[in-house]
Amino acid sequence: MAATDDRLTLDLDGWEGPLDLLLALARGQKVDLRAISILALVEQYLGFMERARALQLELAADYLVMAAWLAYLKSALLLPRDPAVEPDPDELALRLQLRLERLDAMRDTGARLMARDRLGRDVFARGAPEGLHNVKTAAWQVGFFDLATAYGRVAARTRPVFHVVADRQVMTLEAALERLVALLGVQIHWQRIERFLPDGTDGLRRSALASSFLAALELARQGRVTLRQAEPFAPLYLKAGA
Amino acid sequence: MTSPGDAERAVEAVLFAATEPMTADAIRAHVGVDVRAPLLALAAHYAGRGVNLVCRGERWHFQTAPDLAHLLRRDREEPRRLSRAGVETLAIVAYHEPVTRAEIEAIRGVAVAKGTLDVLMEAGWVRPAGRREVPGRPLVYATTPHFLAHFGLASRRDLPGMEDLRAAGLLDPVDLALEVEKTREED
Amino acid sequence: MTSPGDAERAVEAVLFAATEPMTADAIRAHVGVDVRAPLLALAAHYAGRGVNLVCRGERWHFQTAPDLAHLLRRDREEPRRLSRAGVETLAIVAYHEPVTRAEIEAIRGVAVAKGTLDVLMEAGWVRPAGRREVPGRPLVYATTPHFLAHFGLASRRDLPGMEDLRAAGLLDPVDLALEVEKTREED
Repeated sequence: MAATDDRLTLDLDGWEGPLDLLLALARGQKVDLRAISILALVEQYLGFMERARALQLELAADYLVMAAWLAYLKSALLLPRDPAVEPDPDELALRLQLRLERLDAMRDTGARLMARDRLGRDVFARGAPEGLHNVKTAAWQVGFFDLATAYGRVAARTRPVFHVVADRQVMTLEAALERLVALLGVQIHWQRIERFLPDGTDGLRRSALASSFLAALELARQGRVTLRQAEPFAPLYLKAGA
Repeated sequence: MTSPGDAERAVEAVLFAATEPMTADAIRAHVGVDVRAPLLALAAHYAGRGVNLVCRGERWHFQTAPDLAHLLRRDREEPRRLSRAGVETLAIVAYHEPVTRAEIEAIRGVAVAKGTLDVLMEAGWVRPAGRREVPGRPLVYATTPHFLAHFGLASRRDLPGMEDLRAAGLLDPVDLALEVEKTREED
Repeated sequence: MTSPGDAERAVEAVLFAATEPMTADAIRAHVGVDVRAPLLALAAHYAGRGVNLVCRGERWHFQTAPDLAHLLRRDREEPRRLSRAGVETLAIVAYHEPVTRAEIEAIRGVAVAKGTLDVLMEAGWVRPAGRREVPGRPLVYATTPHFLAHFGLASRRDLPGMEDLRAAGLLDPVDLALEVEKTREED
């Protein structure tokens, strides 16, 4: 990109946008970018645009926008400084210069990067490595809580929220205890456990028998009732007192 | 350590970068000088090292020292978390076994990817347990003894029942809407 | 020639066999012992040879000595040439990472063509590296370990001119540089 102002080809396809063109022009000044004359650069850019227009080249919009902006910058730089004018034209010029410096730095380092000894071009890795093999076996991790939670989640998701409980009569342990204590108070002799059960359906009687048996065991533990059974599965007798 | 000569370094680099074993002539074509002496010097240099220079059928190449071949392969157990779909499927098999894939899908409410059951079988928690004698004779799945052992269960009866789950708040309907949303995203 | 120790031989074999640069930890996983000392011993052993052991971004690999490039390049295709836009974009990512697309465009003065970053990512030199927590949460880009390996850089600090650029403020955004300039003038 050693083209100078005079020899710049007018092939706009060669430039990656106005900043690229400006940088090429700036390099043409052959000075440190930090010492570059922005005014001269603006002149060059505008001159370049003039010639392009004279040749009736199609100019992309961003080049024209840059041209308009630079024309404005030029007039602002040439006019006596008016502190009321914002933004300060010197600052605009400095900003442009800083941008050029940064692009230039990246272009330069990019070239240096590309010129390094590159793997696969200048230096080479082993052509036929045997390769390393990791044989992985999965140790699956899941805990009991995860499992229970997952089932709860599935159940909650798919089971109906309302469910019908079949009409089933039950006698609770509390009720059985209460009834047993009350009845034992008026019974003096041995009585079969069935005598203590309330009347009702078969279902209720089964539940009552189970509850009453548990209640009897509890009362026996407390010494408030004595149990008697001749042999396994023989009738069970109850009597108040130890 | 004596430093290697130019020819030796060149042969070393060419053989290292070569994608196939090379004849002395082929190496010479790259290096430009006679390579017999450098090849022998290199072979001697590498003789006791982790990599050896060997000649097989007149072609030279580097290879790992035979006694170190075991280092190139490594078995490793990787802890991996079971996916959400995996845990749910496992839970359904555990609670409903023996259960067909279609039944799992019906209970989960979403399709069960083939991979999910594969993973559970690979983990040794689920096994095919015969076929159901209905049209299509679908496979049924059940848990394994290894499943019980892994989760510290004496038997499947130790799985918490619905009441336990409810008591533990695991059936909390408040979460329901959220869960459904998440499941939808996941699938 | 002193004969190498077991650990050195093992590390040598593993790195010769590896298809990718390896971290010390990855090597250790194969070799089973601490590899720092063996790595340094190997690097010293190979320093003057036709093949060198190098460390790029904490990953180690063997590669041919740079001065022998002429012997090896012969029948090899030059890797696809990167466009100027590609080179500049790569440099900007490397020197400024993590960097957004807008920041790349601000430096280059033109929009980043769709293919430019794609090409760099396809080459394995650039990767998306999260998002910047500013409005719009733009993606940021950074270089990869493969970038360091390809360009022979031990770390990003080794990028050509990195220190000079930083000292000159050329890696600072224009706005910041402007402030610095203004302060300088005022002093």
